[in-house]
Amino acid sequence: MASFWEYANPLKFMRTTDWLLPIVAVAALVVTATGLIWGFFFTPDDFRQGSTVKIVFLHVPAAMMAINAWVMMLVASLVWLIRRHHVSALAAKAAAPVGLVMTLIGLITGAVWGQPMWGTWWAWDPRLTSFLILFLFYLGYIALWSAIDDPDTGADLTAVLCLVGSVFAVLSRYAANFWNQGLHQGASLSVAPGTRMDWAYKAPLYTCMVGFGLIFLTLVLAGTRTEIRARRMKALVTRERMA
Amino acid sequence: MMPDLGRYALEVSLAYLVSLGLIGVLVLWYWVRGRSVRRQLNEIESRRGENG
Amino acid sequence: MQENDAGLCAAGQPVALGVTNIACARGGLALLEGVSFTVTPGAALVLRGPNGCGKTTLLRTIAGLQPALAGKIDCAPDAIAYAAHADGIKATLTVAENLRFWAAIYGTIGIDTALEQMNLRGLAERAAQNLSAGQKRRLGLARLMVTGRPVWVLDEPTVSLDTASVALFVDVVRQHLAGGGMAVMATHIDLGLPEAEILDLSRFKARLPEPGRGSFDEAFL
Amino acid sequence: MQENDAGLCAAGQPVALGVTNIACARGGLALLEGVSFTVTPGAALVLRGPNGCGKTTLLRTIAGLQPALAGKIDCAPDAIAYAAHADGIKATLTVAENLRFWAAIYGTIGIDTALEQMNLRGLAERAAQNLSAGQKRRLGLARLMVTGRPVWVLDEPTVSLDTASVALFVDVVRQHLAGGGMAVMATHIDLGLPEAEILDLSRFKARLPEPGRGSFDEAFL
Amino acid sequence: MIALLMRDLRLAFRAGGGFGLGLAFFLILAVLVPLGVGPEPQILARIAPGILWVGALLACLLSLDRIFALDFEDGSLDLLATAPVPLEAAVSIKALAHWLTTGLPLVLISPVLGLLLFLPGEAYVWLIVSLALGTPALSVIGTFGAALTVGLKRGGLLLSLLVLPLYIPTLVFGAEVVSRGAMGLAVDTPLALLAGITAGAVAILPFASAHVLRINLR
Amino acid sequence: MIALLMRDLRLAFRAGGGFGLGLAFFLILAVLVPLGVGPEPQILARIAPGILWVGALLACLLSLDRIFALDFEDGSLDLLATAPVPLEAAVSIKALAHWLTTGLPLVLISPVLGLLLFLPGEAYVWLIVSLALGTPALSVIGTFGAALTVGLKRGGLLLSLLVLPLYIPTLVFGAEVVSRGAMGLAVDTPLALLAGITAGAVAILPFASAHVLRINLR
Ligand code: HEM
Ligand SMILES: Nc1ncnc2c1ncn2[C@@H]1O[C@H](COP(=O)(O)OP(=O)(O)OP(=O)(O)O)[C@@H](O)[C@H]1O
Ligand SMILES: Nc1ncnc2c1ncn2[C@@H]1O[C@H](COP(=O)(O)OP(=O)(O)OP(=O)(O)O)[C@@H](O)[C@H]1O
Ligand SMILES: [Mg+2]
Ligand SMILES: [Mg+2]
Repeated sequence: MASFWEYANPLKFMRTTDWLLPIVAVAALVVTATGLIWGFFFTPDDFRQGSTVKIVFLHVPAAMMAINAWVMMLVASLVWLIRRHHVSALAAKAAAPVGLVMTLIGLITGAVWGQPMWGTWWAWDPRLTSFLILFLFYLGYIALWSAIDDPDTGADLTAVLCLVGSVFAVLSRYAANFWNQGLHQGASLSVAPGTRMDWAYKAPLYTCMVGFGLIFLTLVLAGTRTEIRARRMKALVTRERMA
Repeated sequence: MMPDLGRYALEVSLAYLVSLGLIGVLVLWYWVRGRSVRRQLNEIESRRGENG
Repeated sequence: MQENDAGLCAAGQPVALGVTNIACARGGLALLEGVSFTVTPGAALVLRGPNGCGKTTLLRTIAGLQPALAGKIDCAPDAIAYAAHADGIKATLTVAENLRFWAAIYGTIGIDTALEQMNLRGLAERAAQNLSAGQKRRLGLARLMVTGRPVWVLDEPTVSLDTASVALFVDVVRQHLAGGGMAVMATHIDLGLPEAEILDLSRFKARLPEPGRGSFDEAFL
Repeated sequence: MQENDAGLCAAGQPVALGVTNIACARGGLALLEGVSFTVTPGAALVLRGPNGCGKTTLLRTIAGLQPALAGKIDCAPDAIAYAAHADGIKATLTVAENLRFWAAIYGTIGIDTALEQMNLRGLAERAAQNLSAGQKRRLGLARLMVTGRPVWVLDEPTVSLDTASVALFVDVVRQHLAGGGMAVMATHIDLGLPEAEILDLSRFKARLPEPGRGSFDEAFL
Repeated sequence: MIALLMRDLRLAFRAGGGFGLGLAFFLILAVLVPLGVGPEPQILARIAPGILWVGALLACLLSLDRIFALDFEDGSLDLLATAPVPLEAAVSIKALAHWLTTGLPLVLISPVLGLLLFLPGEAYVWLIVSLALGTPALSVIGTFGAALTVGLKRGGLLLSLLVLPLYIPTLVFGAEVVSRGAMGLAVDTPLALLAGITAGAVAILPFASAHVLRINLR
Repeated sequence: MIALLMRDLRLAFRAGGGFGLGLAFFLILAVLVPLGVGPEPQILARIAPGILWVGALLACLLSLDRIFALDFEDGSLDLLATAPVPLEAAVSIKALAHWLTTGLPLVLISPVLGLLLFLPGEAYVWLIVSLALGTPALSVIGTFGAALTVGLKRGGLLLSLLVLPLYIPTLVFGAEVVSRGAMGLAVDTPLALLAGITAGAVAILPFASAHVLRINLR
């Protein structure tokens, strides 16, 4: 069994993703479509929330992926800082915009959901607040990447920012908790097994979560491939100039 | 076919439209950028091929 | 504070500066490769080469500000005093304050010799922002003398200096060499320092590296 | 937009630059006085003088950036193209973009000759921040060629240039002169432009003004 | 002239040029205030018009030093002053470029931030209108301040100090428009005054700016 | 080391060095907010702790780009990096100098501004204590941000974008201490957390700052 680190070689990564990417992409499309169609068309309205419950199929997977994307970036940054595998730095770079959009979807669907449920578009609830802060972290991370010319310098700096930022993001979460317990649903409606949510909702919700995960994977793989190509292009242009 | 969304029709459809729209834009952006980078790279590589 | 090392080094047994087979890059582009030279105490080396050939890059590498792509540099990093295109002068401080700051950082004491020798005595209490281009440069060079370090690494030290000031500078370098110091200088003009060895960098222009020769972007080719 | 004036001026009848009995000051301190000279179309003047004697100040006065204490300057202000110690280059724009901007401002069109003649063609698409010191300077000089103005007022134009680039620059100046242009340059090095007249500014050092001779602080004396 | 505008816009859009960062600052301020003040909607709604205007003003303020300082440092300003462009026009163009890269985006994003601060529904249109009318004045006044401080090393904070008092009338009328709008009152008087300030500033200040700029270059 | 501290302080005190301008900004903000929000004392008293903390934070923020940018531009930073001072120590000293010239004056002037905003009497002592405990963290975190953006042309606003999210926990706990103090509640938990953040930041961040600074100089 080849070492996992082999995929840190751009060539090997490209070769593997050559066949892997289409499969993942199709899977993402199929699973997400199934989940969303199932959720939107074939679930009953909730007795309290009415049809708004259908928003859960977008909101929860997006919110989860937003957090998971940051965790993935954190891991990739650590790998870059410790083992200096270029692919992991580029993967972190490719993941950031996806995380940003997922955060945005979480925020927007939450806001749209909040209007009928809580009577307000927004509340400074701890979970919502920390989500907004996460959004700012994504913005800063992307802005830093785009402000730096040299790719290795950019990778180093953003990796450190990601590390330090993670610590402060967690701190912010605790800080926001300080005010009140908030309006937001706690784990009571949790999708973890053994809780109240009906399987009629859980099944499509799980499907959507898998689907969003696959979308994330697809985009990260595709983005990383693009970044590798861009990096290679830069190297070639530089080389041409030398000749 | 369209399910009856009751009085929250606007909210629910808005949520779905905006989210799918955002994902669509993201995918499109990755796609377009990927394509243009790939094209540029191919150009350079073929140029390099000609030169030897 | 580490002034002792630097002090010792300057007073006692400065090691020679040896550069072996070094390659250096800027912006991901290898500029020079295979550069080797040794500078022994009392000797000076002048680097020459057309604009953009990589003199600044090489000097920064030697000063330890950027990593070399390949090769090795034999010199305690705290033996080197570096002077760049930019002078590191604070516009709102006076000439004397500027110098005194660097003297304190390097743990040396007197700034008088430096002021004297670079002909800055009359300007000592002038704020640096009110100096002319050449006077600023003289201040930048005076800084070297308060570092107390044996190896001077200088990037175009004589820019904007008039003939008299260039002569002044050459005297200072001679004196530094006579005290067992060393100097590596990049310059385009003739300094009037015939004893210095000259190294033309255009010979070392980096070629396209064969695969496997570790440039930054190696992994992507 | 006034491009027409400049255009006319460059193409048609450039007046000579006449400086009569000028005195100039910096920081409230008179530096030079009684400076007079005339530069006729086709002629160049090289200003010399030790560091801090006031070359930069004089050139800024001629370019109209600061008022003269006394004396007068005969030259349409829109006949002059000025190049200072600083180059006015935007680090994030490419070489071509930088030049094209100045060409548009001066209402001229082609940047190609300028690129060609200052040997910048290969660097045209490079961001200016990635140029070496000498390459930046070449770009700064290329800017002069897109101004289309007859009188070039240059402050140490050859700083950081290598010998080849200095020769390139001298060629460009010669060509400008041959086309009826004029040039006033401050420099410390020998340009290899023997036909240029040389004016040593150290002769014109300002004495302490007698009362009544209008320096800034006159009112307080 | 158009070349100058295009250059400034291009510089702003290039990496590190700072476009969108004024926006980000505005956004962040709208997040910070509730974090500091606490989450109660009725309080936030009450202070929202004022805070949004103060935020827009600060976001403008922070980007002022870009207007001339960079050009001064690299010598472009000297060269521009000797170029065949009237300095008054160059100054106006720079103010315009500043507004396009800072003021305009603020106007466009302000409704979203109104949401975060629970701005009452009736006030949104007045928020947009007042910002659209007022931010040009902020840019022009700020350009004047930037011209005043251009020679000074890192005059950034001094600049803030000089400019903030000049911003006060704009702020007061602007915030007044929005809070009256929020309460459903008539807004025409403050709106007219706001428009007057902007028109006056745009008509007169470029001359003053060009004048102090010439003095600073000398 | 002491030489570096003295130099930074001296630079700050010299003309144009920016000492006192952070202070002035803080003052002006405290004036602007009532102008924007309106003069009702009970509202102002309610939002005073938050606004004062946000103001202190912004005043700190605005002076951050001085920490390294000037030294970078004139080449001093290169020279310092090759000097016999560990970069970690140099970074800490710079953070200290920043605090002495910005944070400390803010702490001292804050009671006056509390007055302007009708801060309740019981809260003054907590305002001072929380600012004294919290502003060092602001300086250290800000130094990290400044080190991250040092190579970038006018990274000022990018710096704000990067640093503000990092400031949030400090802000929340700091403002919480003051508003609890104002309401006469126990403040020990947020105070302890604030102290913890400061201690952690001071202990760890200088290493991160020195690391990114080295990368930026390379
Ligand atoms: C802008 C507003 C909102 C934001 C930013 C937001 C954010 C989040 C986040 C971050 C999660 C956590 C996902 C995870 O733990 O993996 C979540 C979960 C959830 N949200 Fe929201 N939310 C918002 C509004 C709402 C509203 C209005 C509702 C419904 C009334 C809602 C219902 C839920 C539910 C049911 C979950 C799953 C909870 C669980 O099982 O842990 N959210 N949301
Ligand atoms: N980011 C970059 N990408 C590509 N090339 C770069 C980059 N930065 C610098 N260069 C090039 O690398 C070389 C840098 O050379 P360096 O500054 O070391 O030259 P130098 O020998 O000091 O020249 P000068 O005599 O003009 O000072 C130049 O040719 C420059 O154009
Ligand atoms: N504010 C000031 N107060 C007093 N003297 C000043 C002030 N500003 C500049 N000076 C002096 O005025 C002179 C300025 O000269 P200028 O810059 O014109 O010299 P220069 O001939 O261009 O010199 P270089 O060859 O070094 O560029 C210098 O001697 C400088 O010390
Ligand atoms: Mg160089
Ligand atoms: Mg000069």
